[in-house]
Amino acid sequence: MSRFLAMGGYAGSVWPSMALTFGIIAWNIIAARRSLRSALAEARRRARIGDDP
Amino acid sequence: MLRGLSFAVDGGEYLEVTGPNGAGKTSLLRTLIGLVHAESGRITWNGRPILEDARAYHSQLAWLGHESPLKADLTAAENLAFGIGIRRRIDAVAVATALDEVGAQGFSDRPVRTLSAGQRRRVALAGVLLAGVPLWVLDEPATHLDADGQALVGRLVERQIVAGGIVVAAVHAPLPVVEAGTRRLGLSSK
Amino acid sequence: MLRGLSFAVDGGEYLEVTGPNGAGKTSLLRTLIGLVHAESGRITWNGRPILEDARAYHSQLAWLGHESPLKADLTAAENLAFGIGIRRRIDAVAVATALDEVGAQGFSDRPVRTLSAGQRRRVALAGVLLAGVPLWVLDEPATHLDADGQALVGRLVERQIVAGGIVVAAVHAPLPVVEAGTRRLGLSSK
Amino acid sequence: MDWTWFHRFGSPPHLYRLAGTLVPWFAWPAAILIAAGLYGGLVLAPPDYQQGDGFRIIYVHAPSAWLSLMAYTMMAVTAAIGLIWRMKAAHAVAASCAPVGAWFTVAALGTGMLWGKPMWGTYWAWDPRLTAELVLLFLYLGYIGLRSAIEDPQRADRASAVLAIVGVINVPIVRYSVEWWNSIHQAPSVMKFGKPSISWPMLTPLLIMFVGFTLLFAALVLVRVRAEILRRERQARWVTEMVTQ
Amino acid sequence: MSGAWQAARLVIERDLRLAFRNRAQLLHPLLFFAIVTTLFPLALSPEPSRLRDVAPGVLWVAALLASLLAIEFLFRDDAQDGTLEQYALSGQSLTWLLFAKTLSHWLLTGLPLALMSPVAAYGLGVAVEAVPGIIASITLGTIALSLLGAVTAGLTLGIRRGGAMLSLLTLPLAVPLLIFGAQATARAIAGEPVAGPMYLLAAFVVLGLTLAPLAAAAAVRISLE
Amino acid sequence: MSGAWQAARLVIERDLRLAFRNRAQLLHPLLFFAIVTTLFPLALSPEPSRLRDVAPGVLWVAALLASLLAIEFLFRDDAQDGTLEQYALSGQSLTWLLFAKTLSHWLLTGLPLALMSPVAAYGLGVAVEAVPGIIASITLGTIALSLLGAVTAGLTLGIRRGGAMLSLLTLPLAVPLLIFGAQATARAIAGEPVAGPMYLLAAFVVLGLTLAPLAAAAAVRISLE
Ligand code: HEM
Ligand SMILES: Nc1ncnc2c1ncn2[C@@H]1O[C@H](COP(=O)(O)OP(=O)(O)OP(=O)(O)O)[C@@H](O)[C@H]1O
Ligand SMILES: Nc1ncnc2c1ncn2[C@@H]1O[C@H](COP(=O)(O)OP(=O)(O)OP(=O)(O)O)[C@@H](O)[C@H]1O
Ligand SMILES: [Mg+2]
Ligand SMILES: [Mg+2]
Repeated sequence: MSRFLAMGGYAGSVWPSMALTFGIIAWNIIAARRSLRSALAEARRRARIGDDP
Repeated sequence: MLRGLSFAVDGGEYLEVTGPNGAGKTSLLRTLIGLVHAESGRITWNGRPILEDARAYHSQLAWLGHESPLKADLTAAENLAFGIGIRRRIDAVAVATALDEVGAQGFSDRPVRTLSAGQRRRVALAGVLLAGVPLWVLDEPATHLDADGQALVGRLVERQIVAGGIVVAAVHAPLPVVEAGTRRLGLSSK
Repeated sequence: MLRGLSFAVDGGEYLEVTGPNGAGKTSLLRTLIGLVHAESGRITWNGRPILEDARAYHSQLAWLGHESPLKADLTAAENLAFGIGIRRRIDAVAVATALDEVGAQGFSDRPVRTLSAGQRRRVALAGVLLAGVPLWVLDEPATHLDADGQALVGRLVERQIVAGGIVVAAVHAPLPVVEAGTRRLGLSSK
Repeated sequence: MDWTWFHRFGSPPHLYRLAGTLVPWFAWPAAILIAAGLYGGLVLAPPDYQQGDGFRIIYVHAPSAWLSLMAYTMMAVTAAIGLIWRMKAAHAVAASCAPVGAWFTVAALGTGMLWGKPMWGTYWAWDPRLTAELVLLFLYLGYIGLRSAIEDPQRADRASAVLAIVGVINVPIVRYSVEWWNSIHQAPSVMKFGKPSISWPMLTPLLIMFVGFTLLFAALVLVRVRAEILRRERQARWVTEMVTQ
Repeated sequence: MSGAWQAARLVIERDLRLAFRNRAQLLHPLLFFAIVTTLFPLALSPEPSRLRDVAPGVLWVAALLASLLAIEFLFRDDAQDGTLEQYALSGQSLTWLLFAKTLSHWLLTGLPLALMSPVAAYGLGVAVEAVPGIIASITLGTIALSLLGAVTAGLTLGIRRGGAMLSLLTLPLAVPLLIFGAQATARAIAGEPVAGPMYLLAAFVVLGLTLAPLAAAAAVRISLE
Repeated sequence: MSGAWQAARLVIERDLRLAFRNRAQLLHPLLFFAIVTTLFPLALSPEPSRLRDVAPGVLWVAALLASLLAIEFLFRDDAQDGTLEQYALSGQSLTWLLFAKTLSHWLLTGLPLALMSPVAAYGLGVAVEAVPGIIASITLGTIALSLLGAVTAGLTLGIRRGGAMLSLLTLPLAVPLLIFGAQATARAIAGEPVAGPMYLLAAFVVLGLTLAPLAAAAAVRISLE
């Protein structure tokens, strides 16, 4: 296991790369869902108060 | 924003658009000339939608907005020669005549930068005259004008409709135009 | 440009400056507030030349020019809070009251960019109200305003002079202000 | 030719519902493929005989770089469709591609830099391909910036569409820069993979990752498209009905 | 109705007359170019050999930044005072009028830059033989930049502080011009043949001539709305 | 009557709020700086050793140009919409209000530039040890530039196309800053002591703090007339 984690001496590059990429993927998933949720909330708010701003 | 509006204007008519601040007069005029696209609804000229052949439509209309489209560094006469020249051939005599008509003879060769607010408005009006087109669309044409200038605008509009043209203008105070041929469109603020 | 002019205005008076386009109304007002230096002649406030202590003089006056001094990206309320805040302490309630008074309650929290020409003018007028100073100098305060807005300007001016203030305004159409306390200064062009 | 399918596809409520149903069909396979590719790439694939285990960055670097280009191309194509046929739904797709594409450009740049340190001894070099990728990031930022600077959504759509189309010229430059400028080339250790000599245990996880990332991209864009459509259509009856039910 | 040529002539004449009435504007890009090319020797050590090495880069970055600054003014004044609106409503082809405007813009900014580049090059220690190559490459490059700038300037018209967006949009697209232009200049200075990068610059110009005015007109129409 | 501190706070708060409402403006100098420092390696040959040689020059010219561009906006919007007129008529000291404006301008442009300079320096191959020296020199330099810019921006306000005159007036005055700043940066990169040029930069800042607001207020008053 520790040999795997060491990545043949390249741990300092490989793991940050993985972290960066999957961090970005996670963030994209969160951001996309958040944007859909906020759009729905906005639409709901507008539907409640009537469609004229 | 504007809703439930429908009207037609014929040659020889002056349509006066009135309404409180923010009623949508400016927006209506800009939609009429095709600068803004209406979200729904149709605007036709001679029976055809204006966006079908926008260039042909535009070559028939003159627009004067809240601001006067003048270059501060050119003289009044130069402004007109260039500005109207791209529409149709005009010579110095035509320019001078138009400037005389709006009472701008006294300052026609001064850079527009040095003109007062009302003087600029007069020069812009001369441009509308010079365009020589049937349809005028004017947004508060008489702002910054003195009493004499207000009367002038009324006279110009009258002459245009007598000659069979159409004038659409947004105003706060009615222009002094004879009632015959004048129609009013009152917008209400929502 | 301006010549042979001499006048004095007292507390409780409204001075209405009229004159044809280019007569020099704007130039006169800018000289009055000390933005332009008169080539000859003296302007005094409470008996002292205004340039002697310009800051003290300026802290007593509010100026509204042809253009409304508003930031397009701030809301109406923010514009006033910052713009007037540097003159005197004001709170949100005072701002809201002033905006109500000029009929701007409906759009006080929208960026000024999205307001119509007349709506902006109303916000600018609210700024004059809020300044809470004795001397108002206004250049065509009612431009772009509808009939209701014209009446509003008249009322505001009246209130100011009844409270012992002074108003100097350049106009083309007389403001609806009671005659008592109103003085007219007609400039002639050249 | 019957064009009704085209207009039906372009009708916002239809696209909204279609996107909703499609999301899970893309998202779950993406998750599985990415997990499998990762396992294959990090565990099963043998170390490269020259780069050792360092080469494993390729399994996130190359798919990210590929997505950064694909997203831009897709954005430009949908923007052009929206501009030409005045189709709101196409603009919504274009607008949704931009943030996702920009983030994967960041991923490609970041992983590339992290890889560059052990391989070239520096995080950054002014190589044409690297530069062009950086330019791509600026183009994305410009697109996003232009959109956010224009309030009116209709105008923002059309203005940014013009920009996306003009900027598409950068895509082939990124793609083929390595071949066009042999003058300042990447270190040869990189290009070895281009040769067919790359072994299957190394290649298979990479291919799986490519498919997984592409599906992930599709799922992300579809979710964002739904949000974009709702924002544009908030006044429409179908939206009010849907949210009040 | 005025003919298209007449209209274009008037557009160009108006711009030229305005520029000559307001000399400072005319001098701005030139000055900027001169100042940037002078700042460098000041900031770097002024050894001739090192200067000559960086000369292509300095010349091209300076030319690029100078044109970029000028691009901000390509439509700005006309948009503010309503002239652009009048162009759009003139009944003439907006594409054509904007093409004329772009041409006059190049005459007022790009051309003087190209003509002045030999002086700046001389200041950086470049030999006289390289001058034709430098002028030619900067001429082509500034034409392409003006065309590109017409599109991005049109796009950023409606925006509050367009300047920031304008640089952000234009510079990345201008990178290929910079690379090939600097390459051509470097070759000219080294006495090598310049045809390769020059053809590429010419290709950009042709592409720009055919597409940019159309895109610019679309952009301006959108921002007038 | 509001106190002077209150007034300054409001001026700064207004500027910051406007800037954050309009992010593009906030990013402009940074982007410009980033782009210029990116263009250079592209136009020059990208060999690290040669890049490192020109790094101080590139960094400083880029920082100077970026601040210069931003200076154009220091008063322009406020002059156009009449805010400056209202400042002059507010009964507060115009000198003081303009000083507050200059401060907020530096916070929005100079400070981000200084903070970002290490990234650009890295791109040019500069070692990490040089970073404190680079940040310090660019901080001082941008403060001095903002102060200087307030004066020249005030002077060029009334002019139609102020931009040209603004560069022309500011750049020559900024040359000493550029020379000492680049010297400090070069020393920092070479690992030599930087105190000498840094003291000179600091002296310029002190001089600017005492004189520039006064001169700026006088300049603005003249251009309002
Ligand atoms: C910041 C630095 C880097 C950037 C911006 C970058 C960018 C790119 C781009 C745009 C692609 C093309 C993807 C495609 O065409 O589908 C790519 C692919 C690739 N990169 Fe990088 N890269 C960087 C650093 C590196 C490093 C350091 C290595 C290895 C030593 C590397 C190895 C590869 C490989 C093997 C591929 C896939 C196959 C190929 O197209 O050659 N990259 N990279
Ligand atoms: N910068 C200048 N240089 C030369 N003359 C000027 C300048 N500014 C204004 N003038 C002239 O001074 C005269 C007075 O201008 P002013 O703007 O004061 O007029 P006004 O009475 O306010 O007119 P309006 O009713 O049109 O606003 C005008 O004839 C104008 O042309
Ligand atoms: N860009 C915009 N975004 C949002 N609302 C806007 C925008 N522009 C205008 N409006 C609003 O649309 C309404 C109509 O504006 P318009 O300028 O057409 O009014 P108007 O009738 O011309 O008024 P005025 O008499 O004051 O000139 C106003 O309430 C205005 O606030
Ligand atoms: Mg209006
Ligand atoms: Mg006046």
